[in-house]
Amino acid sequence: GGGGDNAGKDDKEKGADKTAAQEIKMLEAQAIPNMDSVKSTDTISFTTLNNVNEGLYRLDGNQEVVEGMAEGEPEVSEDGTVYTFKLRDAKWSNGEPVTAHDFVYAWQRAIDPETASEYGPYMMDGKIKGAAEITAAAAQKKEYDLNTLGVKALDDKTLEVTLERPVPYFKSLMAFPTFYPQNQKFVEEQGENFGVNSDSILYNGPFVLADWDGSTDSEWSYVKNTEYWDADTVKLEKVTWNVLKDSQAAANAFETGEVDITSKLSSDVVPQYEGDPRLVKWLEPTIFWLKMNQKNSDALKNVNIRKAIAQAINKEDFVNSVLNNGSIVANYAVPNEFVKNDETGEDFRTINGNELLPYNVDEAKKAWEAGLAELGTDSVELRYLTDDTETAKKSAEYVKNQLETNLPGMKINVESVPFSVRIDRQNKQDYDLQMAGWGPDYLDPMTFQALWLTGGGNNKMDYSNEKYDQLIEEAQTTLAQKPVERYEALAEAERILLEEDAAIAPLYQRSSNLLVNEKVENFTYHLVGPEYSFKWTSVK
Amino acid sequence: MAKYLTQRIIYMVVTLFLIASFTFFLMKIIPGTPFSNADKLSETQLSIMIDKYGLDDPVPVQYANYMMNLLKGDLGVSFQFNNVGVTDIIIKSLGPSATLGALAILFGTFFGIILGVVAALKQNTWVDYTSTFIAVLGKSIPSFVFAGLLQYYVAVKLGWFPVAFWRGPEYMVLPTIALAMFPLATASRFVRTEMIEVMESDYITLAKAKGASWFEIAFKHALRNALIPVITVLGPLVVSLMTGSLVIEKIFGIPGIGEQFVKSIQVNDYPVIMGTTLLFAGLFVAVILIVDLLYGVIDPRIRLAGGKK
Amino acid sequence: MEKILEVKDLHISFHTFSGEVQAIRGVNFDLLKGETLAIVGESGSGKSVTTKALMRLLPESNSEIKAGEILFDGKDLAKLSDKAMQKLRGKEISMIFQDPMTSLNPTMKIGKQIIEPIVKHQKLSKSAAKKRAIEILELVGIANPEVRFEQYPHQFSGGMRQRVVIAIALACNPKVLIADEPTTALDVTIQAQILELMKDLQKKIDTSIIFITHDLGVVANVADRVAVMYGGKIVEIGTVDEIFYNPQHPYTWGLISSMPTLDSDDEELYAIPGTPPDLLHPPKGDAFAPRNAYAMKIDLEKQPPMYKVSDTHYAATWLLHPDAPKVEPPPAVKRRQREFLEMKEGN
Amino acid sequence: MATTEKLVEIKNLKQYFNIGKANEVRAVNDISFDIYRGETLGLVGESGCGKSTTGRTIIRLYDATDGEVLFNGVNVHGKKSKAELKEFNRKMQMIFQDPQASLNPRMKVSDIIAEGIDIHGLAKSKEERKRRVVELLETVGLNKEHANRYPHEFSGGQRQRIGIARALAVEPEFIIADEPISALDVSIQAQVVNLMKKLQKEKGLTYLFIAHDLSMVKYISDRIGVMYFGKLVELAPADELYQNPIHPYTQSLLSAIPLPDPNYERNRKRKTYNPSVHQYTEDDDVQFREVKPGHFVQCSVKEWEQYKTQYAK
Amino acid sequence: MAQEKIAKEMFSPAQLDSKKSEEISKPSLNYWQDAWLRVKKNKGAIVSLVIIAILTIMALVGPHISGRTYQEQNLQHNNLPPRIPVLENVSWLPFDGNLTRKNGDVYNAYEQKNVEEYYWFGTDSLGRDLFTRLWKGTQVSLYIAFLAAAIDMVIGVIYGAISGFVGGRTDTLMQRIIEILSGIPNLVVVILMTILLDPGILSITLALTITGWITMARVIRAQVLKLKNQEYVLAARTLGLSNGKIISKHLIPNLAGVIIINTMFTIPSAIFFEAFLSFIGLGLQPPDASLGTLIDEGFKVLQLYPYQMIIPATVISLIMICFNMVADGLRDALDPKMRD
Ligand SMILES: Nc1ncnc2c1ncn2[C@@H]1O[C@H](COP(=O)(O)OP(=O)(O)OP(=O)(O)O)[C@@H](O)[C@H]1O
Ligand SMILES: Nc1ncnc2c1ncn2[C@@H]1O[C@H](COP(=O)(O)OP(=O)(O)OP(=O)(O)O)[C@@H](O)[C@H]1O
Ligand SMILES: [Mg+2]
Ligand SMILES: [Mg+2]
Repeated sequence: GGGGDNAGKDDKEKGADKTAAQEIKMLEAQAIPNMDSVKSTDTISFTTLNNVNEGLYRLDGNQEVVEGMAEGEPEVSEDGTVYTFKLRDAKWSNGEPVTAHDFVYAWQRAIDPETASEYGPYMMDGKIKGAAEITAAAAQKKEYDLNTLGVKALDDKTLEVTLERPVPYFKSLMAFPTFYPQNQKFVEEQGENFGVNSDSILYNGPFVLADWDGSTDSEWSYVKNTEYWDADTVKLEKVTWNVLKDSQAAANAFETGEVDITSKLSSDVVPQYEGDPRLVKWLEPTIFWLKMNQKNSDALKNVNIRKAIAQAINKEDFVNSVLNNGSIVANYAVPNEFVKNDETGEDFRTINGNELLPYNVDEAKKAWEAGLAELGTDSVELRYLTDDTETAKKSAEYVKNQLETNLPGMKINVESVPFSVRIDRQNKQDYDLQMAGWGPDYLDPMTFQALWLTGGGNNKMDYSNEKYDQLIEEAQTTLAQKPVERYEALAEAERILLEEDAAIAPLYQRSSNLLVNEKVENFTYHLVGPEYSFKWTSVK
Repeated sequence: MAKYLTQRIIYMVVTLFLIASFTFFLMKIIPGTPFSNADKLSETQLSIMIDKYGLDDPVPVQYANYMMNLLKGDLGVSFQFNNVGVTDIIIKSLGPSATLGALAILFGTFFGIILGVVAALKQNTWVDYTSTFIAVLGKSIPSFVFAGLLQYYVAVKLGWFPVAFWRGPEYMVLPTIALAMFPLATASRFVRTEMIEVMESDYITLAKAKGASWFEIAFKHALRNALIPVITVLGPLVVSLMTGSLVIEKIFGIPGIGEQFVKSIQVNDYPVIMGTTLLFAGLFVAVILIVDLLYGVIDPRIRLAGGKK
Repeated sequence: MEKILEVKDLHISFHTFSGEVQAIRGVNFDLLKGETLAIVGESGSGKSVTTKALMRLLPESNSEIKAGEILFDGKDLAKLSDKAMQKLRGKEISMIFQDPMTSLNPTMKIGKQIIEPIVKHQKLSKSAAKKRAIEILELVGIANPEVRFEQYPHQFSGGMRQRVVIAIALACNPKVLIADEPTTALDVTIQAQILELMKDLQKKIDTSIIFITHDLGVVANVADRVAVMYGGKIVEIGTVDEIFYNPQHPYTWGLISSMPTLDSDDEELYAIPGTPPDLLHPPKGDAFAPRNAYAMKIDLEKQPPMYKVSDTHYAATWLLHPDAPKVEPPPAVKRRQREFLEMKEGN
Repeated sequence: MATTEKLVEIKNLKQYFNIGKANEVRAVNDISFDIYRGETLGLVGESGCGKSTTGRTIIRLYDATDGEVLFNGVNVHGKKSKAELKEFNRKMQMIFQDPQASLNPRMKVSDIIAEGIDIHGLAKSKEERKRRVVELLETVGLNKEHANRYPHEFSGGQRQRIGIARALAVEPEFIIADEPISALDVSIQAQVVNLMKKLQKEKGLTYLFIAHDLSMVKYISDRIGVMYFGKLVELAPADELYQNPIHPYTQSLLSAIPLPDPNYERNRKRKTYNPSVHQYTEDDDVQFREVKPGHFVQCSVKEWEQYKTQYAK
Repeated sequence: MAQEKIAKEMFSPAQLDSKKSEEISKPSLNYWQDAWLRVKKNKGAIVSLVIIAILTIMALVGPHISGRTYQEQNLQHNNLPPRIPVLENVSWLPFDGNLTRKNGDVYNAYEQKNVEEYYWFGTDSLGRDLFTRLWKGTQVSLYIAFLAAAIDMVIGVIYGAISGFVGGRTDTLMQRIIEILSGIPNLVVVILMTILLDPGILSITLALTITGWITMARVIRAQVLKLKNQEYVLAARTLGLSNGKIISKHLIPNLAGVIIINTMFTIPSAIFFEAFLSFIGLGLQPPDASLGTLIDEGFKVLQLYPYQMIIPATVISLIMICFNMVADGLRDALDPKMRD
C-alpha cells in the first residue's frame, strides 16, 4: 500500500524532471459502448476493461499469460476439469478487497439469461460446467439455478472452477474480460447505473478510468491506479483517448502531434507510410475467407467447383497490390503467428504450412471443367454476399474479376450489405458465396476449427464431414491433454477442410497497422480480446 | 393567433405520430438483429435474447408497446450501449451537431446572402459569374472532399487550426467552413434569383427615385423581400444541418448525432433509430412552423393573414 | 415663364435579344416653372422611357442614351455622376408611378418610407423628419396620420397608397414632379380625388409636373400644355386648348375622335387602324404613315419636321407643309375646331 | 334591335366567398335583373364592387351561393347533364379583361380560336375547321396569315380581337364582356368597341358589358346597371341614366368621369358619395324599385316616394 | 426652320394597303423558338450545353476508346498516374506519368513498374484503366441523374398538378402527405431501399425518387394555383373543356418552363446524392463505377495518387456547373417578363 504510493510519487517527480511527461494520447475509431465486463462485446470496451480492471490473468506483450488477480499457477485436477485459483491481496478502487466471491458473482451474472449477455454463454457454454444447461433451460422457459454453474468460492481467496471437459487453453481464457470479477455490493448498489460512467465502475487494474461520461463520450482517459497491486510496474501517469473514425484524419492528427498513437489505419492510408519507422505492423490472427454455402447452390455442392473457386484467386497479387498493408496470403484456416504448441513451442502453422490448396490457375481450370461436366452445365452464376465496407467492396471487385476471368462461364453477382444484414442472411443461409472474417476469442486453434462442425453454430453453409467432426471431437476430449497429438489431429482436420473438401476458400490474414510516436516504449498489443495493454508502456 | 397556433400544434402532433408509425414499421422490415455479435450467438442464446427484448412479439404488439412508452415519455434504452437511455444519447450527441449546424447555417447564409446580393446587383458580369462558380462548386464538390482538403491543407500543412476533435472555438472553424459550403451555395443561388426579381419591382424603382444609394436599396429595401423563398428552403436545410452531417462528423471526430444515427441504423438499434427519427421529425415540423411564423415577421401581409385564421 | 427643364434631341436605345430598340428618337421639349405638362400617346410610344431618362432610372444593363441633353438647373442630367444624381433624385425631381399597389415596399412601414428621403436630403433628425412626414400625410388627406405612420402598405386601400406615394414624392418640395400614369390603376372616383389633390398641392408648393397618361379626359382635367408622343417622338405639342380644339397631327385627330363624347352615340367611333411601329426597325418616313388615312408619298420617305402652328403650338406632319393639299379632318375634330374658333372669337 | 324578350333573368343572385370564415366576402349580394335579347346591358361600378363576380357567376364559373340565373327560361345553375352543359357552354360566352392573360401563350392563334369548335364538334373536317378559323379571323379584322402565330406576337387590340373570335367560334347568343377594353390603349379601344357593335348588328348578339369607364359604356350600352358593394343600386336606359341619375352613388360616379374636353373639365363639379346620406334604419325596406318606367333604383320606401315625385315627369 | 424643296408629287396620297396595317413584322416564332433564340444569346448556357453534349457523347463512346473495359484488372499496372503520348513531353502538364512521394521525391511510376503502355488518365489500385472507368462513371452518373430527374418530373408534376388543381381537401391531404414524407429522415428510407432491393442502380434511383420529387411537387402546385385562375383557363372552362384536358392542354404546357428549370436543378442534386450515398457505402455495387464512387475511392488515396480524385472531381464539377448555367440561362430565357 504505502510503499506503492511513495514509489508512484517518486516516479512522478522524476518524470517531471526528465521533461518527458508520462502521458500518451491515443485515438480510437469508436466510443466505448459498454463497460459492464460481463456484457461487453467489442474490442474497445475489452481494451478499456483490460487496462482498468483485471481478471485472474492477463496477457503480456508476448501473448503469454501472466499473473493477475491470481497468485501463481492454478491447481489443476488430474483429469484437467477442476481448476483451483489462489487470489492475491488486491483492492477495488473503493478500498474493498477483491475476493473469490466477486468472480463467482460476475460469472453467474454473465451466464444469467436475465442479464442477456452475449459473450457470457458464448464463452462458457461447453466449457464451464452447467453453463449450457442454464442457457438451454432458459430458452425452453424452464427453471434454472445459477448455482449449478461450475464456479465456487472455497473461501475469500480461493476460487474453484469445474469444467465440462478439459480445456487446454483455459488459463488464457481467464484473461478475457467476460471472466473478470465484479463486486456484487457495488453492482447492485448502482443497479441500472452500473457502468454508465467512470464513477459508476470499480477498478482493480493498472489504471482507473477518468472523465468518461458514458457511451456517447468521445474523450476519456486512464489515470494510473496507485492502489493497483503491481503499481510499481506501471510507468504511465495518463493515457488520453479521443474518437476519430476517419483513417486519413487520424493520420493527419498524428502528423500534427495531436496524438501519439493512431487507431488502426485503413489500407488506403498505410501505403503513405511505407518504410516509415513510425508505422507499426503486426499480423492479426484474423482470416478472411469465402464461405461456400452448399445449401442453395448445386454448383457449390460439387467439390470440384469449390476447389476451382478456392484455387482461382491470385491472393499474392491481392495482398500485395490491392490491400498493400502487410496482410499475408492465407492458404489455411487457422492463422499464422497465433498459437504455439505448449510442449514444443512450435507455431501451429508449421504442421500444415501455407500450402492448403493455394492459387493455381491450371488446377483451378481443371477442377472447374470437371465440376461443370459433373453438373452438366457450362455456366455457374453465384451471389456473393459481403459487407458494405470499403475493403469488403474492393475485395469483392477483385474476387469477382478473378473468378470470372479464370473460370470461364462463372458469373458473380456482388451484394454488399450492412453487417447486421449480412449476419442475418448468413443465419438464414441466404447466400452462395460469402466473404467473412473471423477473429479468435481465445488462444487456441479451436476458436477457428469449431466453426465447421456439422450443424455448428457458425457453420451456416451446410458443410458436413464426419471425419472432420470426429477429429475435432477427439481434440476436445481424448486428446485434450496431449498437446502434440491434439495439434496433429487439428491440423489433419484443417487439411480435410481445405484440401479435400475445399469447404471454404481462405484469402488472407489481416495485418494491423498504426502509427506510433517514436517516444513511446513498450507499446503492447494483443491478439485476442483486448487490443492493448498500457501496464508496461512508457514514454522515452 | 392562439387558435391558429393550437391548430398548427395539433397538426404537428398528428404528423409526428404518423412519421413515428411509418418509421417504426419500415424499421422492422430491415433484416437482422440489434445484437452486435449475432454471428457468435448460438441459436438457443439468440432465442433467449430475442425473447428478453420482446423482439419476437408480433410487430403490432411491439408497436403498441412502443407507443405506450412514448406517451409516458419513455424512449427506451439503446441496444448498442449498456444501460444508456435514448434520451441521454440524443441530448448528448445533439449538442455538438446542433452547435455546428447553427454555426454553419449562420456563416453560410450570411455569406451566401452577400454573395447572392452582389451577384444579383452585378447580373451577368464577372462578379456574377464568379459567385455562380463558387456556389456551384460549393454544391458540386462533395462535402467529404471539401472537409478532407481543408483538414489536410489548412490544419496539417498550414497548422492554422486543429486537425480534429471538438474541444473549443478553434476546433469549430474548419468543420463549420466545410459544412457551410452547402447553405452558402443554396442561399446565394436563391437570393440571386429573388433579388433579380425584386430589383425589377416598382417599389425598388421608387426607392431609387427617392435618391437611395445602391447599398440602401439592396439591403434596406430589396433583401427583406427577397428573403421569403430563401427561408422556405433554408428551413429544412437548418434541420438537416443541425441534425448532423455524418461526413463532417466522421472526418473531424465530432461526437455528433449524424454518425450516431447512421450507426444505429446499421446495427438495428431500434430505440435509437426511433428516438432520433422522432427528434428529426419534431425539429422538422417545428422548423416549418417557425418558418411560417417568420414569414409573418418578414412580410407583414402574411402576418395579417396568419393572425386572422 | 422660367424654363426649369429642357430636353434637347434625346435619343435612347435598348439593347435587347432581338436587336436595338430605338425607343426615343429625338425628343425635344421644355418644362416651365409651375406648369403641368401632360404627355399622351399610345402604349409603347416612349412616354415612360423619356421620363425615366430624366431621373436616370433606365436599366443600366441594356439602355443607352445615344444623344441629347437634359438640362436641369444648368446641369446636363444625362452626364451627371451616379452620386450627384442620387442627391438630386427625390429632392429636386421626384416621381410617382402608375401602380400604387406595387410601388410601396410591402415589408416596410409607411412612415419609414416617407421619412427616408427627408432624412436623406434635408438632413433632419429622425423626430423632426417624423413630424414633417406626419404633416405631409395630413396634407395628402390621410386621416389619423400618427396611426397610419406605423402601418404597412397592405393596410391601406389603393387610393390611400397612391396618396402615400404622392406624399413621398412631395416630401422634399421638389422642383419637378414626374407622374407616370398615377391614376390609371385607380377607379374613377378615386382618380378624381387624386387629381384634385395633385392640383391642390401643385398650387401650394409650386412645382412643375410632367403628367403621363393616355386618358384624354385626365389630360383635359390637369394639363396646361400637352405633348403627344408617337413612335418615340413628340408629334405635337401645344397648350391644352390647342391640342384638344385645334389638333393638327392626324394621330392626335385619331386619338381625339376615338373617344366617344356623351352625345356621339350612334356614329361609329373613329378607330386608328393597324398596329404601332416596330421600334426595332423604325420606318424611314413618318412612323404614323402606315396607319394614316391622310398619308402622302412623302410620309413614307421622309420624317416630317416640327411645323410651328402658333407660338406655343408645334406639330410634326407633312400636312402642314405649304405644298400639302388641304385635308378634311374627321368630323369630331372638325366640330372641335369650330368650337375653338368660337372660343377664340368669344375671348 | 333590342327586344323585350328576356334572354337572361337573374333572380336574387348571391355569391359569397369563404363562407363562414372570418374573411367572408359577399361579392354579390342579392341582385336581380333581366337582359333582353339583342340588347347590350352595361354594368359599371367601382373596382371590387362585384361586377366580374356577377358575370362569372352567370356563366357558371362560380357556383352561385343562392338565387338563380335563367337562360332562355332554363336555370343555368344546379345539376346538369354533360350534354346540357355543353349546350349551355355554346350559347353563353365570355370575353375577358386582360387580352394577354386570356390567351394561352403556348397555343397558336388557330388552335385558340378552334378550341370551341373542337370541343363542340362544330367542324366536320380539317378543312372546314381551317375555313371557320379564317372566317372568324376575318370577322374580327385579322387575316389568315395570323392563324399560325402565337399570342405574344400581337398587339393588345389584336389579342382582344382574337379573344372575341374565340368566343364567336361557338356561335353564342349571349356574350359576357368583362372589361374588354380597360386594358387597351384609347386608340385601340375604339377598334374593339366598333367590332363588338358590328357583330351585334350582324349576329343579333346580346351583351353584358362590364366596365368602369362610363363614357364607353354609355356609348355601347342600351341600358346600364350601376353596382355598389355587391348590390345593384340603379338600372336604367343609357341616356336616361346619364340625364337623370337618381341614386346618389350614380351621381357621384358620373361626376367623377373626366371628359376629353378642357372646357368641360375646368367647370366640372364633383359630387362625393357618402352612404350615410340615406340614413337607413333597421326596419327600412331597402329594395330595388322602379322609379320611372324602366328606371330602377335601390331605395327605401321613403326615398322611393321622394324620387318619384322628384324625377317623374 | 429651313425649308428644303420637296417635289410636289410627293404630296399626293400614298397607296396604303389596309391589310398591311395589320401586318406583323416580327418573324413568326413560337414560344420555344423564341426561348431558343434567347438561350443562344447566352454564351455561358451554350458553352455549357455543348460541354454537356460532349460529356454525354464521351459517356457513351468513352468506355470503348482505350480498348480496355471498365472492369479489366491488371494488378501489375496498378496506381499508375496519367500519361498521354505527346502531352507527356509538355513539362507543365500533369500527363508525364510522374508521381511525388510524401517526402517530395518525384519518380516516374511507368519506368518504375516497367510499363510501356499509356494510361491516359492512369489506373486505380486494381490496375483498371481510369479513362474507361471515368466515362463509365459519367455514364452511370448521367443515367442516374436523368432517370431520377425523369421520375421526379413525372411524379412531382402529376402530384403537384393534382394537388393544386383539385384544391380543397384533396390539396390539404396531399400537402400533409408531403409533409410527412419529408419528415421521415431520408437516410432511413434510403438505407431501407438498398436493403430491401438489391443494392445498386435501381435501388438508388428509387430511393432518390421517393423524396426527390417533393420540391418539384411544391413548385408545380404553387404554379398551378396561380395558373388555374388565369383567364385563358377560365375561357377554356366557359367553352366547356374538361378538367383533364385543361390540365393537359393548358396547364402542363405553361408549366414546361418551370419543369425544365427545376429538372435542371434536380440533376446536379441527384448526382450529388449518389456521391453521398457512395460515401456512406450505400451506392453502387462494385465493379460498377459512378463519378461519386470514383471520387470517393480517389479521395482515399488523395495524398499518394491525387489524379485519382482530381479527374472525376473535375468532371462532376463540370457537369454541375454546366447544368446550373443551362438552368440559369433557361430561367432567364423562359421568364415571360424577359420577353422583349
Ligand atoms: N427595359 C427595356 N428594354 C427594352 N425595351 C424597352 C425597355 N423599356 C422600354 N422599352 C421599349 O421602349 C419603348 C417605349 O416604352 P415606354 O415604356 O416608354 O412606353 P410608354 O409610352 O410608357 O407606354 P405605356 O403607356 O404602356 O406605359 C417600347 O417599345 C418598349 O418596348
Ligand atoms: N375567388 C374569390 N375568393 C374570394 N374573394 C373574391 C374572389 N373573387 C372575388 N372576390 C372578392 O369579391 C369582391 C368582388 O370582386 P370582383 O372581381 O367581382 O369585383 P369587380 O367589380 O369586378 O372589380 P374590378 O373592377 O377590379 O374588376 C372583391 O372584394 C374581391 O376581392
Ligand atoms: Mg409607361
Ligand atoms: Mg372585375
